[in-house]
Amino acid sequence: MSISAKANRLWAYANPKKFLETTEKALPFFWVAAALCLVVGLVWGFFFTPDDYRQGSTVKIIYLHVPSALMAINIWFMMLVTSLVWLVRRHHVSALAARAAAPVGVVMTLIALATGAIWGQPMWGTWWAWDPRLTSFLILFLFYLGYIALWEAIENPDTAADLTSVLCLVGSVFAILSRYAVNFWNQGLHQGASLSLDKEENVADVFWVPLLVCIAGFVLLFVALVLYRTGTEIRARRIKALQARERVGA
Amino acid sequence: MIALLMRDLKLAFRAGGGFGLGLAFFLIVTVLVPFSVGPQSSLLATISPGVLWLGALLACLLSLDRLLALDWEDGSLDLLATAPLPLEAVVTIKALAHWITTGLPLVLAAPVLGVLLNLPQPGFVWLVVSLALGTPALSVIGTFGAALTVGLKRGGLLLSLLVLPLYVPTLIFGAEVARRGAISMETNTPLLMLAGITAGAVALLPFASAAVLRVNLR
Amino acid sequence: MIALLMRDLKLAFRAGGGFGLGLAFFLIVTVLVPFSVGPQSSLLATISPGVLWLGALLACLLSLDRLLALDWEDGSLDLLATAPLPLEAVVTIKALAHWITTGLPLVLAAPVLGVLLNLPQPGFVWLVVSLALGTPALSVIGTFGAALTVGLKRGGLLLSLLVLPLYVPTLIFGAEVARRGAISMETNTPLLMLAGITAGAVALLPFASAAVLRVNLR
Amino acid sequence: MMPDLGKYADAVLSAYAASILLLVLLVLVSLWRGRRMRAELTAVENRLKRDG
Amino acid sequence: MTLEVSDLSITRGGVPVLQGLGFALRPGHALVVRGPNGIGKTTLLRTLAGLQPPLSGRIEGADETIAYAGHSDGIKPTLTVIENLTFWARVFGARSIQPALDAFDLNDLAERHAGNLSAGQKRRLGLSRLLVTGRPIWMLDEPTVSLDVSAVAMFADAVRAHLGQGGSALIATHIDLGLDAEILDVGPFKARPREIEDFDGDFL
Amino acid sequence: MTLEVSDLSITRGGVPVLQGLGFALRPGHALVVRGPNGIGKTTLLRTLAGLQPPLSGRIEGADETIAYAGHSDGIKPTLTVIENLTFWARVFGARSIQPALDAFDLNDLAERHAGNLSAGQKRRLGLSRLLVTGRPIWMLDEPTVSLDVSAVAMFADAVRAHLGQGGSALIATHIDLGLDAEILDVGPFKARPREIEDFDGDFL
Ligand code: HEM
Ligand SMILES: Nc1ncnc2c1ncn2[C@@H]1O[C@H](COP(=O)(O)OP(=O)(O)OP(=O)(O)O)[C@@H](O)[C@H]1O
Ligand SMILES: Nc1ncnc2c1ncn2[C@@H]1O[C@H](COP(=O)(O)OP(=O)(O)OP(=O)(O)O)[C@@H](O)[C@H]1O
Ligand SMILES: [Mg+2]
Ligand SMILES: [Mg+2]
Repeated sequence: MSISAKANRLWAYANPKKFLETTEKALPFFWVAAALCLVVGLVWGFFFTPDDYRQGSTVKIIYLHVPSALMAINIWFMMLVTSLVWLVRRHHVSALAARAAAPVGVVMTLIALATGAIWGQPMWGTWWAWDPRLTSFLILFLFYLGYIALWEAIENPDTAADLTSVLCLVGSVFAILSRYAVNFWNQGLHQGASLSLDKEENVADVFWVPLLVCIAGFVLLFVALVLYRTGTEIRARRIKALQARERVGA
Repeated sequence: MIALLMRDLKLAFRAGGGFGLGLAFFLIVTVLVPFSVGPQSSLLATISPGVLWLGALLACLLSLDRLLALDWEDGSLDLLATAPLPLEAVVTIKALAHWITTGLPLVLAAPVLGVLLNLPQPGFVWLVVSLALGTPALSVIGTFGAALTVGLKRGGLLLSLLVLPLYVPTLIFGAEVARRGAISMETNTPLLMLAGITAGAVALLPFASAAVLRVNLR
Repeated sequence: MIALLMRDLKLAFRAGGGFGLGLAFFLIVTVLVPFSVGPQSSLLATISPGVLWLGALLACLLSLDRLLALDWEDGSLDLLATAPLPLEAVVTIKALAHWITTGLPLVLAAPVLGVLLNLPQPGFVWLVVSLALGTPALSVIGTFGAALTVGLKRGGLLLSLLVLPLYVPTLIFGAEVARRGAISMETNTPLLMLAGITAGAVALLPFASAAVLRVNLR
Repeated sequence: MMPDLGKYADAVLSAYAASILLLVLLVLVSLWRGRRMRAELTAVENRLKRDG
Repeated sequence: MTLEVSDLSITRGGVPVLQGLGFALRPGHALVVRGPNGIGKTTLLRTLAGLQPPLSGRIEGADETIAYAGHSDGIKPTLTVIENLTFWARVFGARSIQPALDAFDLNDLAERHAGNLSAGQKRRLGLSRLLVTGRPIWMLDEPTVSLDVSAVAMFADAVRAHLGQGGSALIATHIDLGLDAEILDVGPFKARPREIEDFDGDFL
Repeated sequence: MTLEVSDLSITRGGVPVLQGLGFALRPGHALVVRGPNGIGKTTLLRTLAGLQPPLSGRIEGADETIAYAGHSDGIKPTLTVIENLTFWARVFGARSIQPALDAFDLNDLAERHAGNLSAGQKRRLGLSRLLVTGRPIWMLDEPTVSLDVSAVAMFADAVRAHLGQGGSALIATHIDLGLDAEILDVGPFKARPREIEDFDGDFL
């Protein structure tokens, strides 16, 4: 099969009905896989890994902190892509998927921020420091909030999809700019030399493998949530359309 | 296009002065700062470049919601959209009018307020330079935000929520220039970045604003 | 009267949330402060009580212009003035609704934002207490300002200009309580003054607001 | 078989508690809203089909 | 409740617009105010409703008896039709909004957000508010703007019903409502400017 | 410049309101759009003026030829009547505003701030803007709201003069303008909802 034909088959899922039917079948698998990975990864990390010689038991926070931080960024990426798809090809499912993903992104950002803050208290002696990475996460959080608020504020769904998509695009550019600005502004504490976990080869396998499982768990959970929530958004959208029609018919 | 600019300026002067009021807000925020953080002059000198930048930004922000909303409410925007002016030109001119009535007065007033906040001597030039370079970006970005929220009933606060994160890079580099200038440090890098942001925003954002406005007029 | 309160609260929730957005503005101002004055945590700790008070005040201020203007524009205010409710009750309820949707959330959110600005440990309680005592005054004074400017086309900035000087005493005593609290000093005197201002404002200003509103409706 | 978390027990436990709480809340809210929309959609569809 | 007006002079923006106006509006009667654009009909109605003080003259029987409906309807776009009406009903202490919904055929629109109504639908909602005020004197400024023929008929029916219950109505309009009402042409009462020399205490 | 519309379907708030609409508006002709409140007249006019895209169908001859006047007049209250008109004249490249002032008898009001005009005076100002656009097709949404009898006659004269110069006009209104125009009743074009089962990509 040629690539374009494959792509065309993919677009077929942009039909809401087809999307609902397919996800209905796929969802149980994702739920189970996500739960499995999360439970295995977290239990393994929490109960069966040694303490770090420098950070003591706080190192266990990494199993929540890193996956959620990764997801927080990547969910915004996914929203950027689906927003572009909506703007170019005008598939409703794509716009609705972006809408469905945003709250998941907020929660991930919150988890990263909360676990980071809790981790910061013993390690740096403060809940919060204006470190570049922390700061750029806070800004990301604001972008998420603005994006969701805009969706909620606009009544006409197509208008809302258009406007939020443009916001997502422009926002992405400015988010990257902020990242550089913040780096320039303050060099920061996060992962100073003492935390050699930064480099992959320095991470002991005992930490690394359960971390990978946790990351997989978070990814799977995200996929399950987004598919499910997109279905919900599709239904909500259709309810709105039907109700509008009902009224005009009246 | 010139007709539109002149009209907007005239309206700003008539309506109790878009001119005077942005300025007044800037003044008042600056004056309130000593009341809230206390009057020690060394502390004020340290924070003054930052506070002045923040004040200017908030003054800009506060005048954004009347940028397009008035024209929307009385139907002028509908009529402008059907007139022989491209919407890109309309939003650019609106941003320009906003800068002339808000940004420019702020730039000119900043040195005076610097005195009130004990801004160190070498900081004055840099404060003015950074504001002059940065405020056009604030106006253009603000116009984008105003275009996004124009259809909404009193989008005022939503507008702030959307625009403020977009202001972050401009603020960081702008305040950094002023701060470094005040303690006689090198300012080239942030100045260049600031100029880059402004140039980019002015060149590209009007297209986004026009697109968004078109959607909102539907 | 309860009908009016419920309607105003409902409207605040519907219109993209008067609730969330005042809060969001507070959050954003707080976040922008380090960007403008720099990230040193000792500096931030010194200015944080004042900055938080100022941020709360500005968040209140920003939501004032929709307090009466919307009702004015769509004619509701004319109709309310001819309804069997005294205008004094109308403005009091408007102020109350404003406090519930803006002041109260600010009080609750302040401690969280205190963390961001390195507020010293003992300061948290005093910050919350001073805000809880002071924000009702801000709402009542703001309602007076809104009543003064309600007829004007986009009186937004003029409103700020009129209201900010009126906010000065509240700000001074409120920030003083928070500042002294943060460095574990005695706070009785400013606290009493703050309480006095709030009590006086709540008791007397509604009459002024109603009188002014009546003139504006003519 | 609780592992010994040493002096950091508070930090680690609260991090786990907060995160898991947030995740569970997210899932529950999603499911709850999903159910509601599903029910509402069938209701609206049935109503429309009945009324023609 | 009779509304009695005698020797009324009114100003708008500091300029006298009408003077020497007098009339009585008795229960069961409607009075249609006519006059060219800009003569001062809106100003007259606002004065009678108590929204602005008259320059001179007497107005009697206007206390808490008037339901005023001006150019704008006081409708909140984010509330539904029912919520809008219920609010006014509670302010005026009315029991039920059903008669108002029925009179202006709003039942089908009841759950709609008012912001999504067409111009005429909004106007119908604005007029239905009159029914929940329970006030005897209706004071209407160009009530039929944007209404189609059948809606104008609904409105006329509502006014007739109101008159039948002993109410009265003062209506400023340029078009014919098909009501059986006296006409008050305010054209002849146009204020004559005072002598220029007469530069007295109140700058009029 | 003939405006040709064929098989047009339009939506409002994501709901189809009219479908299968077709007509031609030739130079020198006026077309009066009629239909009950809420049928979609305003939506139709906005679509033709290019303010919103149609759902389907063709619109020809609408590029930069239409002068649109909606429910609101786009008047700035703090500018004078002349300043308001001059602004639009410059935007549309017209030479003089005097004909527009004359046609709607605005000379006496020329120096007044538009915010101080009465409802009907404001409307006259809004309509006079049409004359400075120099566009051949006028698209008017309830133009005579708040106008008194003589102002309605002024308006009718202005339209007739415009038609006489080879212009054309599409007017949505509920009242009789005394114009010699064809009537386009949009009632029969009310959109029929699609099949419920037809749950396709665009949620309509
Ligand atoms: C609110 C505070 C914090 C935020 C928002 C935050 C954010 C982040 C982000 C965005 C990553 C990036 C993940 C990646 O790129 O791989 C990360 C990784 C990490 N963080 Fe934090 N962090 C915070 C606090 C902390 C604290 C206090 C510590 C420990 C002292 C810490 C330790 C780490 C470690 C060890 C990694 C993994 C590095 C890697 O494998 O790349 N973080 N954090
Ligand atoms: N603020 C103001 N300052 C000065 N003159 C004003 C002001 N507002 C209105 N006017 C003038 O007062 C007069 C009366 O206005 P009013 O609105 O009462 O007229 P109206 O009879 O209701 O007219 P219409 O039929 O057009 O609605 C008009 O000539 C108007 O131009
Ligand atoms: N935002 C919206 N969402 C849903 N429906 C809407 C929206 N705006 C308008 N409508 C509906 O669309 C329909 C068409 O409205 P439109 O304003 O075009 O009617 P109209 O023919 O101009 O009526 P009128 O004579 O009352 O002015 C109406 O039934 C209206 O209720
Ligand atoms: Mg009038
Ligand atoms: Mg209409």
